[in-house]
Amino acid sequence: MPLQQLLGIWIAAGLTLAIYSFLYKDNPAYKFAEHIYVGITAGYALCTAWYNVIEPNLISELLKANWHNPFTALIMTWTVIAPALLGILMFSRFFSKASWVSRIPIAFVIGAGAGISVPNTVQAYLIKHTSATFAPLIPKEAIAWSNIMDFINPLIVVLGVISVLIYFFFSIEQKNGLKTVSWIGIIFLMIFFGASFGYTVMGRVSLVIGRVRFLITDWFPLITNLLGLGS
Amino acid sequence: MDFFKRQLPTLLVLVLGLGMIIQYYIPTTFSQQVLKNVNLWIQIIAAFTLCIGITSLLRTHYTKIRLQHSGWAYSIILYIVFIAMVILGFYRGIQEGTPFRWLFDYVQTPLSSTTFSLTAFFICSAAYRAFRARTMEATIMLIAAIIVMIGRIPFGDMLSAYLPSFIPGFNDMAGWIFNTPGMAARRAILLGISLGGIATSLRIILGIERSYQGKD
Amino acid sequence: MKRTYYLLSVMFIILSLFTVVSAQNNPLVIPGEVKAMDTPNDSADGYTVYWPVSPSDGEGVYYLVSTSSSPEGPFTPLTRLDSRLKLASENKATFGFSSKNEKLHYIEITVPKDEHCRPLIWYTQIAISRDSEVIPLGGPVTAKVVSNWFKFNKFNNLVITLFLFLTIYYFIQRAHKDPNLFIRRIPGLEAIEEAVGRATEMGKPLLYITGAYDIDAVSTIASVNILSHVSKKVASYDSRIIIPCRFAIAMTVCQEVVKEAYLNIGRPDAFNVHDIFYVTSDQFGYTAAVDGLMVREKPAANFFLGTFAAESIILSETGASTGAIQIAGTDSTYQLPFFIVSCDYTLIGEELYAASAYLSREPKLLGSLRGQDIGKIMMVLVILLACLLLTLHNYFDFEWFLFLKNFMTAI
Amino acid sequence: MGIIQKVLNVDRRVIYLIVFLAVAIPIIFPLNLPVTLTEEVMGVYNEIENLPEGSPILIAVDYEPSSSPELNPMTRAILKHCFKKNLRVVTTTIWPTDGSGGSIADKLVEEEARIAGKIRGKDFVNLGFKTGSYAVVIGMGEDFKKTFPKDFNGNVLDKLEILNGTHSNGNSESSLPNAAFSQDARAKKINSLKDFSYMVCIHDDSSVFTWITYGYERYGIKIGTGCTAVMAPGNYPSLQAKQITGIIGGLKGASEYEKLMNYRGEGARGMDSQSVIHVFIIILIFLGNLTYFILERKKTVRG
Repeated sequence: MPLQQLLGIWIAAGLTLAIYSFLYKDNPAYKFAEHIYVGITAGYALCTAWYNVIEPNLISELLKANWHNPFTALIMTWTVIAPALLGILMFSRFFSKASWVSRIPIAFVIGAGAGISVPNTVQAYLIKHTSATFAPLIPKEAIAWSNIMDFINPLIVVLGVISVLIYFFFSIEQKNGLKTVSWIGIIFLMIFFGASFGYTVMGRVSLVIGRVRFLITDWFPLITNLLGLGS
Repeated sequence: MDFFKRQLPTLLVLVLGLGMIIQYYIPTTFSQQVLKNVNLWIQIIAAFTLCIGITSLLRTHYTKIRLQHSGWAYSIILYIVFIAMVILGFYRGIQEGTPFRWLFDYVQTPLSSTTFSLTAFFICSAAYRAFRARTMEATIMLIAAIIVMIGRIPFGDMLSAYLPSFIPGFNDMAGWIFNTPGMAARRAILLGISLGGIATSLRIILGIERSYQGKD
Repeated sequence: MKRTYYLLSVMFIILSLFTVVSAQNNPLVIPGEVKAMDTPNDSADGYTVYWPVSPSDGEGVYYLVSTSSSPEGPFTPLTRLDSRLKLASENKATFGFSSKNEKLHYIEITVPKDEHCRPLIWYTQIAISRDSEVIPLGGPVTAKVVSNWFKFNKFNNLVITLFLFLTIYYFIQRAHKDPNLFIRRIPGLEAIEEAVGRATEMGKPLLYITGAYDIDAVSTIASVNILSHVSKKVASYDSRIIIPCRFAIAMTVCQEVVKEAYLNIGRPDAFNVHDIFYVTSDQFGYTAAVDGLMVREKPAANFFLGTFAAESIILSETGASTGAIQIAGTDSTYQLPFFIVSCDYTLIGEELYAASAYLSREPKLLGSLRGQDIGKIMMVLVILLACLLLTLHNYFDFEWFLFLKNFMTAI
Repeated sequence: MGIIQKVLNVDRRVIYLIVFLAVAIPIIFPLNLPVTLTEEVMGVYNEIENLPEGSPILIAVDYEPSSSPELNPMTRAILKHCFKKNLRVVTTTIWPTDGSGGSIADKLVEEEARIAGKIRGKDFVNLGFKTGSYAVVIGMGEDFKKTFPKDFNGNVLDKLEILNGTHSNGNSESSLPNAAFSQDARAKKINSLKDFSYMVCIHDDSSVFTWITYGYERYGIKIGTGCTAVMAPGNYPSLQAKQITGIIGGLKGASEYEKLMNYRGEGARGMDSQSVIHVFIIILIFLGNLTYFILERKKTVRG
């Protein structure tokens, strides 16, 4: 095994155990791992922002332009110069007097984000999920006993969607009939929460399996080798 | 001056917000270009702003080291790792086979996998601590959780083979709970969220909700 | 639904029987005319060719599509379509909902462009084939390719968006005149005061997290709006709020918001910008750091408001182990059960978006809540009406009974 | 009273220890529990099974390294299936915000291709990672090669056989007019998302909705999903709305796919640990409630 891989497995195993030690209580090993983690991810974020965003979209575009003719070059590259300027405006945060300038790029991000989200939300959620709920209330012809759930399930969905929607009413006092319906909504919500919780366990345990498997299959052999127990 | 401080950002939000909504309905090449550029711009602004974030992080830990607050030695470790990562990243690149990748594979990846896997431990303790049948609603949640947990493992499949399947569609109880009542509730939550999101977007675009702007 | 399946399967059986019988003796039947039209709802990408189904359609029968820059050819093969597939009824964005579309085949042709990005004139030839037998369906066709100005397939989206905007806007305006709106209790939000009070008594800080997305996500903006109320309470109680951030833009916005709260109270000197700091954008790097922060600072109250992913249970269980009051609110449906189990109060979905209106009691914002409710009532009515129409459609075969279902279909 | 009180207030660290052991022991001593098949997994399997040989298939490996213990087994099983069916496999990654940058996909596809004896550039290609989420999907729909000019290893995409298809030349056309078309699936060029016969999105976050909203809605690509168990319930509405053809949920889904492919891999073995933990949690809940009710009852008796 190459040295760097050997070293890597030892480090990875050490850090794995350091994080797990937090389950016992906060301790120096965890603090050590935590600070390494924050430092390394911050460095990673900076490098990837450079290589994935700034370098290909900004620097290479600027270098591509023919700067012998600055005017046309500016026109060609304004779509990358403008956001760079907006980005630089963010640096006004470093000067408390001028920090309001950063509102302009922030407004850009917030405005665009809000605008893009509206029609996409309508499309992906409102239209899709409303129309998927539609179901006939009475079957066309007599249905076989074995298919009865195919007919009943959509009706349960209709009831569930409507009652949970009614539970979310804010400006209408929920009493009498409305109270009953919104109580049914709560029942549906609770079923969803319980089911979702139960289903999630599996995914999370998979992660522990991954770590334990790493410790057992990658790291343990190294210890036994080290101790001269390996074959 | 007040125009630049208050009106301009509000106006920018209004123009961009409405502009991006209209863009959605127009299929021309220009319209696609606008969407692409706006997304690119957001990315570039975020990349620049990251510098402010990193400065904030480094300053916090610099203060700790300077004033020798408890645990200041850990802050030195943070500095060392951060600087190593940045230098390696810029000096040798971030592709496969570089020292940067090595750090990513053998330090960052095990750290994130392990932290992620803590969820399993916490779910178990939360289940023990909080899943009490105090009210009828809590009981229903608990029962749903148990049925699904049994249903998703091979043990549940063995169990359901012995159960009489006189009601059709009930041989997979866990699946039914998901696909029918569970999905109905989630769908309604999503519908509510989309309405809430649209209303919030509208309030932002029209400048009714401006608390994110702060004051002078 | 059932009926269409039934019909389709009967059609399928008849067709396949037909082809089995006809395969040996009957010649291929040429369907009607091949036509072409500009593909709607696109930007000069190409045109759509369509032709009626042929009685010969079935297994082993294919439509061969070839294209060329000239009507004389040579034509280069583009693709081969199974004659049982590619019915116009599948492409509702172009052909609409008419039941006649089940009798049409179609194919979308992408047209190459010249150096000025203008579409070239491009010809398509369709031929029907079985084994080695190939019969062209008339001459080559073409259509003028234009850039469209409106996505007609998103017309329903536009109508719904406009309806919601106008409704919400109307109720915002109306709230000016009649500010006394009833709003039902949201317990999680009433607990905020209690949480801030307890933190002040204990002399411990509060922890506030805005979620897993940067400020361009609407959920983060909703969270920041709640922060502006929480921080006002914090400022007036002379307590301390810590906000570790995952995104730098969100951090700067949080700083502005909290600073404003202190300014409002008249104590700008008490504002400490370093309590609102960037940690790292990495999901679990951030989580590990916040976990450490929780066990060391032991905040009296934790707020988790915004969109969350897997970190939800790690944060909220660690918080619970330190004995903090926890108030969560999220639009991530998968994380709701975890927050509900391990937090004291949880805002479910839409309540997160309603919170800033609820807390501020500002008529304009409350009016928009009213608008949201009208939206929900409309949805309930649409669902009920559509179900009713579908039921009627089972008995009376009028196509217009399906208009609501068709209108609400995403294409 | 004493024991009940103790059980109720059991230190959470005891639970953590049992969880750890419950996972570790079945890994060392496998239980070989049986696997049953579900419709959701068949929804993906059948689609791939029915593709003609040589069809282009897109596999979006949209997860971070932290999810790979859960998702790698299913990615492996799907890749095995695709290679067995001789499909043209294109892998890509559009999601990880702070993840692997396409290296997970590369390692997996490389390993599986070596086992199946497939050649890079001819039978499979890994496009790697590109930032921009939905913008990338739109880009792929509009002009595939412009969005990904080079693959993960820096090869120019335009030159790769896999994307251009094994196009027969004019000679065969003249002798047998149908021949130019009959190799349809294999000859098909890939210029856009539309040209893929199928795609599987394996995700640990909401990237599937990006694929649905932009890939399926705009360009009509058929989608199957594989996801972490926690994301699976979230995909059911899409399944019901027929936006996707099937769901492979977590290790359970992976173990089913492994069974369909006739082997017991990491998925099936992981399911043993899963079973033990699930039973353990159910016991915990029962125990918690039992002690809680005994205490409650004692309180009311005394009160």
